[in-house]
Amino acid sequence: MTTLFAPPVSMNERATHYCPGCTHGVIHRLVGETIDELGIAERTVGIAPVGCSVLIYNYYNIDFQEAPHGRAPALATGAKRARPDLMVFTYQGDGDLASIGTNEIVHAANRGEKITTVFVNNAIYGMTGGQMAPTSMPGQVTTTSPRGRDPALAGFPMRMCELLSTLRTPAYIVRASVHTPQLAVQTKQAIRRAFQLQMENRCFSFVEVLSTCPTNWGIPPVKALRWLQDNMLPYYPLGVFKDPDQQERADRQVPTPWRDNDAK
Amino acid sequence: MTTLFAPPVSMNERATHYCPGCTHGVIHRLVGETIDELGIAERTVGIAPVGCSVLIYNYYNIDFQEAPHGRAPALATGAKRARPDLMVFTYQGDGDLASIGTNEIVHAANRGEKITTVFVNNAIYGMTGGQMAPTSMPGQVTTTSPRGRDPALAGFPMRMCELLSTLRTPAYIVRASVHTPQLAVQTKQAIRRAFQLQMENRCFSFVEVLSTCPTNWGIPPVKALRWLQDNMLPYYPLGVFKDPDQQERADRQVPTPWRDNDAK
Amino acid sequence: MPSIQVDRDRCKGCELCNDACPQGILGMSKQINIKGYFYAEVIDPGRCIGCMLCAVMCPDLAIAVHGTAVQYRLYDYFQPEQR
Amino acid sequence: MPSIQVDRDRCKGCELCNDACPQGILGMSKQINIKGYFYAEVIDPGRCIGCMLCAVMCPDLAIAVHGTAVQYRLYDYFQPEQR
Amino acid sequence: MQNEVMFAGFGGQGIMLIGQMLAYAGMGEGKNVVWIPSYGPEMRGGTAYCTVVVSDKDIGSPIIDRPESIAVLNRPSLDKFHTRVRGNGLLIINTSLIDATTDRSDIDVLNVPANQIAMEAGTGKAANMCVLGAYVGRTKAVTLESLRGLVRYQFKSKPQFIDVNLRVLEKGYELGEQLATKNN
Amino acid sequence: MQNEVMFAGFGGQGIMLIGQMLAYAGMGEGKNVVWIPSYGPEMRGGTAYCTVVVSDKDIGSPIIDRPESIAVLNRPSLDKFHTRVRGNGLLIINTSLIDATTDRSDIDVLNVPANQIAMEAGTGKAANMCVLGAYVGRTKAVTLESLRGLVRYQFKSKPQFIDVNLRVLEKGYELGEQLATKNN
Amino acid sequence: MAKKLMKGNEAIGEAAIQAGCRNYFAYPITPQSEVAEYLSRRMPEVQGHFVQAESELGAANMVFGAAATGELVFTTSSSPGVSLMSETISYIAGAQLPAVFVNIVRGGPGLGGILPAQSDYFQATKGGGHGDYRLLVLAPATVQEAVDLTMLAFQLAFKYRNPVMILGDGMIGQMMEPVEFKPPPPAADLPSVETWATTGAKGRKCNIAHSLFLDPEALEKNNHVLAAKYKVWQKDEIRFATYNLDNNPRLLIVAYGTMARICSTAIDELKQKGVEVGLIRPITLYPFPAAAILQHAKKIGKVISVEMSMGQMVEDVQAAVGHDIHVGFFGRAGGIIPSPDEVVQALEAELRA
Amino acid sequence: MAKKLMKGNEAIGEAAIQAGCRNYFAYPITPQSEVAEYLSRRMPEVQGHFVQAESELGAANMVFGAAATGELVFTTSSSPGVSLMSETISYIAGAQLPAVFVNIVRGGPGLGGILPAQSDYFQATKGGGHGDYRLLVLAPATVQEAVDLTMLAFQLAFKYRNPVMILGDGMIGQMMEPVEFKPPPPAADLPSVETWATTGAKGRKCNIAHSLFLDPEALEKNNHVLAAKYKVWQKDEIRFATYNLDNNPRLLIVAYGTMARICSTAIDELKQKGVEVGLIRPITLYPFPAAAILQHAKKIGKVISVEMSMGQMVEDVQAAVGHDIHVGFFGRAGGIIPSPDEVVQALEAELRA
Ligand SMILES: Cc1ncc(C[n+]2csc(CCOP(=O)(O)OP(=O)(O)O)c2C)c(N)n1
Ligand SMILES: Cc1ncc(C[n+]2csc(CCOP(=O)(O)OP(=O)(O)O)c2C)c(N)n1
Ligand code: SF4
Ligand code: SF4
Ligand code: SF4
Ligand code: SF4
Ligand code: SF4
Ligand code: SF4
Ligand SMILES: [Mg+2]
Ligand SMILES: [Mg+2]
Repeated sequence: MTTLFAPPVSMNERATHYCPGCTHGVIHRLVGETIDELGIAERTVGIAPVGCSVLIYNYYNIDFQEAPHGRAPALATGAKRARPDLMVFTYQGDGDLASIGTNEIVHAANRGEKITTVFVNNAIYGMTGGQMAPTSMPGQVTTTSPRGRDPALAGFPMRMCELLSTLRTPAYIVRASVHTPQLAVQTKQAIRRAFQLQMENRCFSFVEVLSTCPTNWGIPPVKALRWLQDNMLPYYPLGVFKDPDQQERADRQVPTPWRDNDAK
Repeated sequence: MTTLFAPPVSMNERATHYCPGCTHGVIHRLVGETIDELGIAERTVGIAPVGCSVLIYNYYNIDFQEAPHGRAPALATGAKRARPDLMVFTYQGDGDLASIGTNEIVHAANRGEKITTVFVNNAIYGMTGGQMAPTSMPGQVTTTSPRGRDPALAGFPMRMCELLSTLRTPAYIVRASVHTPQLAVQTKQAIRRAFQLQMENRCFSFVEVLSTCPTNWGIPPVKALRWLQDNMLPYYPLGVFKDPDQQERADRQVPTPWRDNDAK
Repeated sequence: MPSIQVDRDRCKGCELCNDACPQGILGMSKQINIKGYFYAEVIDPGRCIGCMLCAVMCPDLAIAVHGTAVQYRLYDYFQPEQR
Repeated sequence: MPSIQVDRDRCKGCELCNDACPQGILGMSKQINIKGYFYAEVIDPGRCIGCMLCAVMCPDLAIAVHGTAVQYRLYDYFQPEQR
Repeated sequence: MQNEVMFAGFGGQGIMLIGQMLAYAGMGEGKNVVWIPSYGPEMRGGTAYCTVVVSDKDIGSPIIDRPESIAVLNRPSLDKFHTRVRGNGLLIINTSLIDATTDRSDIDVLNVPANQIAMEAGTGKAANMCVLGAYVGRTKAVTLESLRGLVRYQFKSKPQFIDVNLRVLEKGYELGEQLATKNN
Repeated sequence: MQNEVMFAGFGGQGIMLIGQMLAYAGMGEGKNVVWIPSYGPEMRGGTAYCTVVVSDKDIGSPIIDRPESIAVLNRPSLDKFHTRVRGNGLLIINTSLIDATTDRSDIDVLNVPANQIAMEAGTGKAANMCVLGAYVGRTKAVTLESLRGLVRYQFKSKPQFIDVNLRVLEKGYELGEQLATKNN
Repeated sequence: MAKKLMKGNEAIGEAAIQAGCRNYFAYPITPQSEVAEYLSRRMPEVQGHFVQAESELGAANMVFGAAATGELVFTTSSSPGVSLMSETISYIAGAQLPAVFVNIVRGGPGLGGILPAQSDYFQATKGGGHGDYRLLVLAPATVQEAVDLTMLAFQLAFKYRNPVMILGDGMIGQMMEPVEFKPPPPAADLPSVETWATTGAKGRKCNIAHSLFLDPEALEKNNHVLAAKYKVWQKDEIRFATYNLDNNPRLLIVAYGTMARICSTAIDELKQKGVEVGLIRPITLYPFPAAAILQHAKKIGKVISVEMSMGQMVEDVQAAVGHDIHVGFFGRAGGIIPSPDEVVQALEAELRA
Repeated sequence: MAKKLMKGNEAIGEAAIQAGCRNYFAYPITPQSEVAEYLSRRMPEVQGHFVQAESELGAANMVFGAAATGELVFTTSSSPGVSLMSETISYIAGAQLPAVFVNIVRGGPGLGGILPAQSDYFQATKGGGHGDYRLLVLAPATVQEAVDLTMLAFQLAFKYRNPVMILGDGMIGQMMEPVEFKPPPPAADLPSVETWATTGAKGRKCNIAHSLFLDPEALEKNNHVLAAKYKVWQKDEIRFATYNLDNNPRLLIVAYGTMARICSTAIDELKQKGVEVGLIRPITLYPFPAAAILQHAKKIGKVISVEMSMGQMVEDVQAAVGHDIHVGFFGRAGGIIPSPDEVVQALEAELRA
């Protein structure tokens, strides 16, 4: 009789402060397992965001830095440039990364910083009590979109993988989800590859994970998984958007111009 | 005998402060002509950037606001929301828009603000004396990339049209150039359509114009046109990247995911 | 025989494990734990196949799975590189 | 007969007009203007076709073009909607 | 006259609501009132509480460090707050969910089986009304009539809940008036 | 002893360079020096200038509002700066490019056809050296020898330019020493 | 108008609407997100505009753009968010535009905490941004005063064409008190914006909203124009309240906002014990009521500054009274609100000292 | 080491390298872009790192990330750019990390101008960011001093685990003077970073660089830790220079940076006329040499603050000397550098007053 499944050793015993059924916890574990498997706990530095996961550093046995809201990629850049031997990853929410921090993530990706980003997209500002995020779905009721998000006034949800994939600099960019065990396992594989690419000093890596916020969606945990599947998945397709092995394919995805004859 | 070509009436007599042969001046005129032709001078508000064109307001007979570096799209949002009857356009350089101001332009575009952006990409920070811009070409020598831009350290140049075109919110996004008279005429048409779409209250519009900086490139004006053609055009293809009439085509350009079966 | 162990005082009663279990052998206790939640518990331990889906979905590290090493597993959870 | 007029004191001597003129009838003066630039001037006015390419490229609003209204034009500069 | 009370429990027990009802009632009676929520880190998962001051005079400090009355609706609140009741003050304990008490002998303790009473009346959700009733029954900080009006207003859109809530409120009020306090 | 000079002209005339050479020379001779560029709005297109102070003592104010010497290399600089020469000071005018002069009668004026001299020596680009030479020839702010060394250092990588620049520098120095000043 | 029981944050939102403001741009942050939540419902009802900005930088610059059109506009935030607005506030001051900024302060520095504090006093009164500019800073102590000062803020912003800041601690935003919305002065009373608002250059010369003056003489002139306004404030805009100054107090407290209310309770408690203490409560933190403080300090002889910070205003109080009178300090930081009892003890200690 | 003639901006860059700093992140802005231009060449030569950040926010936060690993790191900017760093500086102070910020000040507010000014004094010394924190602010007057203070700044930043700011006016950045690079104290002299640097939790418990303290008691404790450092500064770190104080001056000037040098020339000119004036030049603007100023002010009786601003430090000078001694002010703003003659006139006027 052996233990088939136990908490990662890079994580500690502390119970999280997350609401019941919040999939932040699942994603935390996947990151912890990856760090275990790669054996990098002693040279890893995490960058915490401002968002529900601001206290992420309470749950790991690794060093952490706490960034101002949205700036984790800049801290990661500073840390990684100063100490290229460290493994540096950021963990950011959608308000943090896709709203206030858009500039920092775009430019860290464009410079090709050798860092890993775990981007938890739960289509809402969890920590501050459920305001609309740039990633909130059309019609989604939030505390700042009481009549539902109106794309005519607030635009459509931002798709960060699609946006970052247009950058020419090689990168690994993938969208995953944890609303079924199968997908959680795939998410883990994506996170693992993201860390591995950093270990190989190859490129910037970015794993978006669709996640639930039962509390601020006002939907019980299990139903929240279904809501994610029914509402978010069709708009946020899963998949590898960019891979350094397939840089050429990525390049081809750049829309073609109208007048090729001017281009030479 | 009639006058076939004369300065736009929405512009004044003042000589610009631009260096000889700097195509900022050409683009200014195209904007002025558009304002003339649409007859909107009396209800147009321009937003000046920080960059060589910060003094743009000296050359027009229209109202202007001067934004902090990079924030023109936010000022435009505020002005247009407060006064939807005004025609609001921004004029921004590549340092302004594609570096410090990336967040503001991405989110103004994503919200679908009914504003028009003229984005002058000269692959350098002109005003501050020729530092590297996010749009500078690989190998380009600038005062902060004395050995030429190294994509391994600074990434590849940012392509803003491509980036903004991934957003789902309808928009008109086009890249043009003024290094030949033919293309200058096309640029004018693009600017005109961009303003017209705003007049019709239809969508956000964005015209990137490739431009020269003879002074900081260290290349005489005519040769600078050739340099643009030889070096920038292959990387910055011209064309309409997104058009509200062709929203569906734009949607198709979103890269496809790996696992469609999970998407429903 | 595979089995799982729910750390009842870590559990927040979210029922994600319950939802994930292909054998339908998890249920919620009528008791509350120290945190005040109705925690998860195994109703029919004999039918557990050690698939670990419950543990994979638990956000709170509240589930450990035991079994023999040759246990059949639905996903190559720990050896992605072998796929 | 079409003709152009260079506002010599607006000119900054960049030569973009010169480069653009299909007739090759523009050149740079040997004199400097008040700004200190060698300004553009028409060398062979008779051959001007009024195509306006010089004016289209001038960054400094230094060129005006005159002609008859039926003048042949290379680009529909002022009527984009008619294309 | 100044009445100060803290209501404490966990999120979802309707703590904030009864505090606001009390404040509204006080305002309706022409008094000065202030309601203060806890919005601290404890909000998520932990205890939630609010304090209400109802006063004839201008209210100086809106913050009451040691209120004269505290009502605790769950165990963590009891543990955390019982020491904060002012000397000679009142502690209301929801005995339905709390099987402990305080060791303080300098205060009055009013044991109210709020969930049980609410359950008996038809809905466990109204336990908060019972506590509110008990507090007002004991202190007469506002009139019962004011509270009745607020219940009706509060459930305007769900009239089926008016009666049960009124019943629980009134029952609580009676308990507050009648129950002997245990001064341990 | 403190020497203060401003060199003014348009961008590309090598104004900044001769200022720096003077400062280097002073430093090499063990003096205190400070060089200040114009980096104001006038930089683009307009006039460029720099000021240099060479002094035996610690230099207090690095900014010299009214320098004792000013050398103007183009017309706008003359117009802009001639009034700023300190009383009894020196104004050096590059007569090759400037067909005007000052109406001040309280200063010395040294007319130097700098571009012409440089052209005669072989390159119009060395006009700045002529002006530098003239200034030092007149004021002896530093030694000619120091400047010679700096010319050699400056054109280390383009040795073909050393001789012509030295010739122009020396010619300027002679003019500075010899030419009568017109005190209008 | 009848009184309503409202949360400070919501009351501020409603006050802006009552003042005629139809433009609000903001980014959520505790403890003031309720303003955005309230106005996301309320603005559409009055044909107003609310945009949830992408960041505080975005929000502040939307305010800039709207303000430049001559419309009433405001934003709200809390400490870290306000720091992000520093550059823009400096621009708005330089361009002389009217705008209202609300800072519902929380404990700092850095991410700090989310509980009430007064530790942004320096930032607000000495200028978080660069350059020679000032904000007119108003500090409410009750929800009613938050309403009144919000309405006043728009008036002052337009009167002086300068950003006005409301500095409230987290408590002001979170607590509920009865409020009444007095009808604001008619919008027509706002000074004309014709000479500066960018509304389209129709029948007039162009209006340019700018803070760049490349010519240093011109920039200095702009600085003098600003300085002249700030001088007028010293004369016309100083506001403060007093408490128990008529009973020959033995100690003068200077405190503002929530802290001043707690002090008033402490004063009442001390009165019970037969000890008289007085209070000056600055309502304008800038311009600061230095003369009033000096006048009373001279009479009373003993002064203490009580703050929810490590001691910031105390420097202004000391400067106001000079070296002859010592100014004591009592403060709690990090989001801790001192209780009246604690203040009583501090005052007693100061009286003994 | 032989003297080199260097521009202030480049000298600051070289000084950082000599001090052992291998990490520089910055965004261009006049009048200090030469630091980035210089280090873009120089850093690779010493295996150092330079990233041109996407913005000042990016630069400041890269500094944050690198500082948290215990490495020497700095950034440079000018006024508007420094305003954008306010939030981050507050975070770095809250998290107690060593970092050096250089502000080569230009005229403001807003976009202002690009010429030298001293109008960010308040921002630097009172805290541009939110919360109860302070910067140690050093103000060089010569290029040599810019070098020395840059090297010192790293030492102090590590000694106190606090951001240190170099406040130079545009002139300090732009002018060339001979400089000498004295060998810095060996890197080993820097205090150990073991207890706090995030370098991988190998064989020790985790280091967390954070400024969030959700428990207000903990946040207040952090505030007290910071305050304790600032108190030590008042004792140990005050630096200033004097000029002509020994000749019984009739007027005491307080001035810093370039302005102080101009004043020293003015003093020389007045001496020629037989008028003695003395100068105190604060080198640390925070902690401020208040005691020294008071001591001399008492002897001399007349004080004037001379600044390239509309008058900011003058408030600290007045606070330092109390009400009995009037403090005059002379300043030019907007990028105008007063000439020694102008200062002479101002001093004479003050002497007559
Ligand atoms: C500068 C700044 N602005 C705003 C905030 C308030 N704030 C904290 S977390 C957050 C959003 C969190 O949402 P998200 O990033 O999606 O994370 P989640 O909580 O949903 O995981 C906001 C706006 C802040 N702390 N700092
Ligand atoms: C906050 C801030 N950071 C930096 C600057 C300095 N700055 C002025 S213009 C500019 C870049 C201009 O480049 P670009 O936008 O490409 O315009 P161009 O001059 O090339 O037309 C910079 C960095 C500033 N004014 N404000
Ligand atoms: S608020 Fe939402 S995101 Fe935050 S812990 Fe709760 S469920 Fe998770
Ligand atoms: S510096 Fe470059 S962009 Fe600026 S005016 Fe000159 S040529 Fe144009
Ligand atoms: S291991 Fe599999 S079968 Fe056993 S309880 Fe968990 S999910 Fe059910
Ligand atoms: S998934 Fe975990 S926390 Fe949720 S009910 Fe199951 S054991 Fe409890
Ligand atoms: S109008 Fe045409 S032909 Fe005439 S000068 Fe201009 S470019 Fe040449
Ligand atoms: S294009 Fe215009 S500015 Fe350039 S040379 Fe011709 S006329 Fe002169
Ligand atoms: Mg989120
Ligand atoms: Mg550019």
